[in-house]
Amino acid sequence: MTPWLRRQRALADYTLASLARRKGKNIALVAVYAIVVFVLASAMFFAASLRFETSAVLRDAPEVTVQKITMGRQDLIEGSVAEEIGKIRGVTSAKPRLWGYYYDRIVGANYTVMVPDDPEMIPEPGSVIVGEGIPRARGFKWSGAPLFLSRYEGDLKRFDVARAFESDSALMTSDLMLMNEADFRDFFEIPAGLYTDVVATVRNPNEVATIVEKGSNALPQMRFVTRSDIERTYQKLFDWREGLLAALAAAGILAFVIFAAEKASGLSAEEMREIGILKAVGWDTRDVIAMKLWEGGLVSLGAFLLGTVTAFAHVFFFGAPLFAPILKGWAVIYPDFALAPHVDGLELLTLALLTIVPYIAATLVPIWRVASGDPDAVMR
Amino acid sequence: MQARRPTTPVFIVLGALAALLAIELYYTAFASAARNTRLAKEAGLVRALGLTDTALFTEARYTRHPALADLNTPFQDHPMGFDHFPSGTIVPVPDLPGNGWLIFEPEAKK
Amino acid sequence: MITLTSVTKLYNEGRPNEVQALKGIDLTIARDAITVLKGPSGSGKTTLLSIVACMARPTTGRVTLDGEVVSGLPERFLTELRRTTFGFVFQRFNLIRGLSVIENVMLPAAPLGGDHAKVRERALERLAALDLADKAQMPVEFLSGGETQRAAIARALINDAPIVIADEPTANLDTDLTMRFLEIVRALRAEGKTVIMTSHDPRIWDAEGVDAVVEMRDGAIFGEFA
Amino acid sequence: MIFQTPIMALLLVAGLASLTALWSGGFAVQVLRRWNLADMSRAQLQRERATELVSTLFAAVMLAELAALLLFVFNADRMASLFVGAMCAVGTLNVNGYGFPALYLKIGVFFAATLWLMLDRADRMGRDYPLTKVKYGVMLAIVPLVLADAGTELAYFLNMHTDVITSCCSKLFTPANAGLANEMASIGPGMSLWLLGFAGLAVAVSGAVVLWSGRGALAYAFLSALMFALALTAVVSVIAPYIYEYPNHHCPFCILKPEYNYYGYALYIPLFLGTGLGVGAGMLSLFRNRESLADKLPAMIRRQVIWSMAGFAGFGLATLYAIASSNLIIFG
Repeated sequence: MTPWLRRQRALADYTLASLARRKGKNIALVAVYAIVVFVLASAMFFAASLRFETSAVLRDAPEVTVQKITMGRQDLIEGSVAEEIGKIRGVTSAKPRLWGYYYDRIVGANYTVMVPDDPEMIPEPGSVIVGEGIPRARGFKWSGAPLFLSRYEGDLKRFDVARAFESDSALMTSDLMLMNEADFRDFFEIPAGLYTDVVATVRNPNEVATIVEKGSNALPQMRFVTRSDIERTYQKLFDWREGLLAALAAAGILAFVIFAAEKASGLSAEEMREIGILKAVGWDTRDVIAMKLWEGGLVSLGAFLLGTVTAFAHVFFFGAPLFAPILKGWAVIYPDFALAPHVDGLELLTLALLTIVPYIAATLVPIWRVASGDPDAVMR
Repeated sequence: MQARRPTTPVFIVLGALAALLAIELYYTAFASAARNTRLAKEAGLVRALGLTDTALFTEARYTRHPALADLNTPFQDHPMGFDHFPSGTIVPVPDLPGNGWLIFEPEAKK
Repeated sequence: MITLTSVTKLYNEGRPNEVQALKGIDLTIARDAITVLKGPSGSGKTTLLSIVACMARPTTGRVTLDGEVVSGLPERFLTELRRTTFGFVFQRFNLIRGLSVIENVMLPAAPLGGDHAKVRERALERLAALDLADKAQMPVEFLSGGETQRAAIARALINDAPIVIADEPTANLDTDLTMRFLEIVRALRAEGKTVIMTSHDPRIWDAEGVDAVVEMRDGAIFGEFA
Repeated sequence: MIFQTPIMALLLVAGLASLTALWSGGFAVQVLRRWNLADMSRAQLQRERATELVSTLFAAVMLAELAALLLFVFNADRMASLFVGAMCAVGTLNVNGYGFPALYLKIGVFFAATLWLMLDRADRMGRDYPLTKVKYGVMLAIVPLVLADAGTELAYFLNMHTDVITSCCSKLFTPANAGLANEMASIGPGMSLWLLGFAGLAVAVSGAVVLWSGRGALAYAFLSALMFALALTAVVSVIAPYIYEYPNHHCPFCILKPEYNYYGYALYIPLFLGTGLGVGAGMLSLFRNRESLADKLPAMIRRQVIWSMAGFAGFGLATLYAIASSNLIIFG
């Protein structure tokens, strides 16, 4: 070890020996700060994981979605629009989609009802394919129980559950209910030839902007939503939720930092005398500053590590039970899936900066003020 | 006689915490294989069905399909339903006067 | 050799409560000797001691230590000089409560970055020489008066400083302990160390082995006796 | 304004650095006007003690700025998906006119703080504070840099509009676009490698001269700076394409991503280290004649030159490895 390292270790030794005199209080201090870090880290990990999941999954979503907007609201779209869009150069396919929402009054949940395009997914007439959330919401005890849906008072329509999606796709399919087209039109009373919207796939993703431009010129009453719009929306959305919790945690950090600054500047007479003794026996101002920085460094580093490690376990091993209500909202059907752990240097660096920097910054000036006392003060 | 230095246990604890963090990060890398198969499967469904949004927040159309919701429509599902994204999902529609009805509860229900 | 040339020291300069603690001191303190500064309290002994020991800078005047001018040095270099050249035994001993004896003894060595095991060994040797080896792990507040003083002496010696400074070392000690202290001082002297003390205790001035006594009054030197 | 946690962290660091800079600037003015070592007064003693605070603060600012620099690039990379057309950090930095200036200022602040700390270290070695006035004069030049950094960064984040279509690295670093970045990319790969090789050789020779004779540190500093510029050019024009194994991908930021095994760090860290220490050695050699430093400064300069050469050597090795292990063949 170099003398520099040995000096640092000796200074840390002193700091710890002196902290150990009020062990309970100091451990409580680290623990409280760790809780603040934990809140922040949990929010960041949760949001980062969701961001990662959605952007990975939606990479294969249709490039362009076309909606018809009437009086500012989305309206049913004619099937002919699909043909027109299909004619734009660079569009490989354009298909009209039928989908909508069904509000289940019995459990107060919203289902997304959809007509699949893929022949393998189209259920038999009178039966449906459902996501894992629907039987769960309805409290089905056995598989194969029929699903009764009512559109208005006194109405009841029976569907057989052909199969349910596995829960490992729950993130996308939890509230999904697939019907065949005839059942759908009958159930929602949609006239033939009208659809919900149109999706288009594009040969070269770089051409999306041009296609959207051409399309909006040809069909001015349509709204074009691109896949990158969707991805952007999701990034922002999770940023928003993360930011909400981060703002709360920031308030916590601020309170803590004020407390730390107060603690560092309002040293007791006893502590002042000790620092005077240290200076008298040959410690330099710099040594005292370094010693006190060790105190702040150990407290904030300990809190950072403790908070981060427990937040990781909380979010990825236990499913974030403490913050789920805020992050999930009040959804009746929340997809039942394990968050895939996803942590990168960005998050860790942000966390470290947000927890260690303010603590050190708040204590530096008071530390220096204490450290620059007169060494001969203890003799007077 | 070799006495214990105060830094020894503290550095050991910090080292252990750092090691735990490293293990967790390693676990992230380790778990990514299973995650990738799941994500590939989900991505396949997305392709097959032409899905555009996740089922994370299903309470209203502007949350289930935030990317496709109308841009300028207040009271989409309920007069008390906040139309803006995060508030709408965090504050539920009040239970009164009646869930799913607009203010007036149907006679039959009384 | 430590020489002081027309050294003055002001406290609270420029303020209404300004005090002139030293008024033009000219003094030479020999190395390899035991020097005692005597005088009533408030006579400026402690201030003089703190200037000699590089703890404070004089307001005016020159201080040299073995030929090198130290009075103009920045505080950082004074500190560096101080911790390698001087060992301190304070009036109230100033051990840090809550730490063990050995931790206290090792304190002055911390900023030097020496090897911990070796410093510790040295500390234990010093404590053993002062009959404190068995109390090394004890918190300092459980020591008796004499033991506290010996712990403070061990701390003063940890960096092997050639000059030992003691400020009123026997103020709170009975005759037995004072005699014991004088024995330790003579032993240090035999080791080749220079000892500078302040005292208003006749048992110290008159003790055998004391080479020089400097009497101070009101911030000035009243007389020097060999 | 985008409400994001990393942005909060970056603004926090920038704000604290500005506060530090403002206070230190005020103190620097006081030092330049009143510093007098012969003065034994309490005010002078307190100024001496305050220099300890300034040194500590600047060391803290340098560390925080280093972390912030990393975070800034990381975050720009992550936010790329928020902007139409942006695929990596370059796109995000191009969202408005403040992005790249903010990055350059951040790098500038980091280097300035590093050089200042070297001055500080040299100053502490002399018993008469030989460089204090120089040090605080330089500080007055650094203060506006720190403030400008915080200002541009704030402007950058406040003026982010996610609907702006930005250009990305594929467009910026192609010969089709005019500008410095394009100049860098369009220098022939062979040419830029030769230049880099020559610069490396010159640095090695000049370093050897410094180590052998103790002179010529200033020349070494100039060569280090030149090496830095040429190395960045080489990264854009040759090294990055080798790492991507794709001849038209020149982006200097994407190599920092996990997809490329964080290879960029192996290039940039030694390069920054070598440049900072090399330029610092030249700066210190300006003061070698100060009496109180005459016995210590040459050793410090020598040490810095050794470490600086080691840094450049590390960069060179990383470059060679990138080229050797790549499947891309540019020269065939």
